[in-house]
Amino acid sequence: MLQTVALSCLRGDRRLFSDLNITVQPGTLLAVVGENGSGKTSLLRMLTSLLSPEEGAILWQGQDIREQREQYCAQLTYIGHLNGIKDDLTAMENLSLSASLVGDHCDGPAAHAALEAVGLRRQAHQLPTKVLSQGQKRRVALARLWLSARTLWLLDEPFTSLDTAATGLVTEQLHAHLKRGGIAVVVTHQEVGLPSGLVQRLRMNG
Amino acid sequence: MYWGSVSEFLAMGGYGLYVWTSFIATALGITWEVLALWRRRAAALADSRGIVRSIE
Amino acid sequence: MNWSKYSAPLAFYPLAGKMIPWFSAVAALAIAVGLYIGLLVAPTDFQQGDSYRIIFVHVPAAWMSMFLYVVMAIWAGVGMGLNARLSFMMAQAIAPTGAMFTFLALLTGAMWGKPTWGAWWVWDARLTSELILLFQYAGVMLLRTSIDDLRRADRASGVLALVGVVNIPIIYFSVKWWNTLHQGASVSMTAAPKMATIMLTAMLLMTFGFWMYSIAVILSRVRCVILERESQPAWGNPSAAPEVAEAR
Amino acid sequence: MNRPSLWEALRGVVRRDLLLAMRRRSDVVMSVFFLVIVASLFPLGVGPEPAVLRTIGAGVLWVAALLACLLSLGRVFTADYLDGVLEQMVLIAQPLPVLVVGKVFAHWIVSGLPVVLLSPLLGLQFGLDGEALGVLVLSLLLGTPTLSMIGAIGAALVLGVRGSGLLVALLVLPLYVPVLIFGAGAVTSSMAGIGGEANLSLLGACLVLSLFFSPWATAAALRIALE
Repeated sequence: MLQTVALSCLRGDRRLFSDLNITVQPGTLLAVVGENGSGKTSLLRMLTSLLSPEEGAILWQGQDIREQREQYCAQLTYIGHLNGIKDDLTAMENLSLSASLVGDHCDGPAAHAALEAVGLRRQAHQLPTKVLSQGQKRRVALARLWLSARTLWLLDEPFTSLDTAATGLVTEQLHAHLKRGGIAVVVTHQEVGLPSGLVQRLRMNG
Repeated sequence: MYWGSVSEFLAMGGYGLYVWTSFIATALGITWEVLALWRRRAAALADSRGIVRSIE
Repeated sequence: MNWSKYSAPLAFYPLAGKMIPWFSAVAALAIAVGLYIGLLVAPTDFQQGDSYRIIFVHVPAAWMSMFLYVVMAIWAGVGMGLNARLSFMMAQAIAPTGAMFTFLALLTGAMWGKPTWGAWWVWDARLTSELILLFQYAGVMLLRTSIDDLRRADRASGVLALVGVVNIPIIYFSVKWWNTLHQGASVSMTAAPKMATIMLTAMLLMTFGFWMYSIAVILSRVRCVILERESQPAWGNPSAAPEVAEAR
Repeated sequence: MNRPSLWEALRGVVRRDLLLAMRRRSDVVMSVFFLVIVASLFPLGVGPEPAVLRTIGAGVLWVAALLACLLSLGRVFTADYLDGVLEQMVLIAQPLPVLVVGKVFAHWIVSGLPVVLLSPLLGLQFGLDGEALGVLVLSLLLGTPTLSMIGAIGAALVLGVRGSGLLVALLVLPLYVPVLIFGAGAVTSSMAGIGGEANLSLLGACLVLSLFFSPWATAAALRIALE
């Protein structure tokens, strides 16, 4: 269970939000929507522990995440609006390196399977990612979701530059994650195509 | 009083140039800092939109 | 640790305002008496002649420059430990005064060195570490001004200040070692081994005066910093809390 | 729990950076080339007298190594910061200072080690003889990792800051002074017949000190930069 308690956020001298209380239960997804600059990404970065809250706290299983940073990090997969992939490495290298760095199990066949699951054909696997299109790079980043057995997924605009087919694939993977009892927080400006019972919406006002 | 005359005092036993440069430089540094702070304060007050009245 | 975050700077502002005149008055008095004793009463040093009188500004400036750097680093460390904004503001306010004293110490050091050693500059351990100290002050201030986000600027320059505190003694001892190795002019700034009481009195008075002056100036600057920061637009008007719509 | 062992994470960090360096070999070649050019310019400026060159040789090579290290500092974190790899690294469930050591080690392999390997050749240009050459190599071997460790603090502090290339030089050069003094001092004292051991052991002490402190400072600076 992921909770925020009286959370507030200050960027520069601008107060983005204050007194935010949300609870995300296992098996549900929190969709954070709102206009640009309303603090969606800041909230997500706070949930990753990258950004420390000005006031309030974030609780994971009832305990402040600042007191259990490493255990908490071991249970989350974060995909930011930056892809976190290296242009000079191939899709395969990127995926297997980033997965093994965080400790996800990843051998060659598993990496191939993940890339194919996200809709990247075999020919693209051994190409340096700098020759791939924006949408393909996004797919390489999102392929980590197929290797991640972690409880908490934090995704910042996962559907950006994805086509309809890939959006569908990622949504299905999210659905499977929730059915396993996982938790997801997704910052997005479009609807998440999941059954409404699984989705909780948080609208941020600028 | 140690010195016999003003000119003796200013000459500093032949080291007047070094001694007075040091003391005057220090005085200038302090004066400059105080003046700069004065102006910074004036500028900050002008921009503060009355916040001072509310806290003082 | 919420106690000091919003209230402290604004509560400190009037308090600082009340303290400034007192510290200024004490500073003026101590410096005036120190100058009187140092320039008019104290006798000529039989070894160095009257050039020794430079130490009445040089030594206090050098002491203040090092002392202020350590104090700045402590404030920055406290700021990072307690997440206290006022601490960072103090660190920010100390840097320019410290840098000025460092510069004065170097300048007066050169003025003292020319008649004493016959050279404006020697690679003495104290002078060299003082020069590096000036660079470090410059680095801390430059880093602060190059970062737009205030919170990040505070913390980044704080880390640099703390790293610098470790560096200065290492530099001092390394240059000292280096000098003995080269067997060059074994020079020391405290050439007078047994300083007459009257000279010592003048020097301590000047140091005390500089110290009080620093406090007055730093308090005054921290007031400016508080004003500049607190009067930023959109400060203190939080937008409405986000609405939560359950299971739409 | 999905948690890499510390060793795995450390090895992964080093492996990725070395792999990237292999893909972009021109970067490595450039900083080595820079070192050679700077070292070769000095005799042209000072004059060819062997006695003069021998006395300034150690200092010049050390300053050149320091500048080469400084030039390569931008590569430690900047690219990772821009493409989001850095924030993923910070979120690895292992202590960040240890991962920082991995990054710095990879940086040293790519930018420091070539300097160490090349230094005897450059030393010959300055007329350094057998024992002095050995001390030069040894001093660089002990000193360049320290330069990388200290430089990483500066590189992390200026991430995403405008004019960061010049700023990092201003921040880091004052911190390099002791290493420069001991490094060049080791060579000159061995040439003077005093033996370079004292300076070398001080260099070693600097290395140990920087290994202890700099990863913490760098990790703190990285977290600050990513906020």
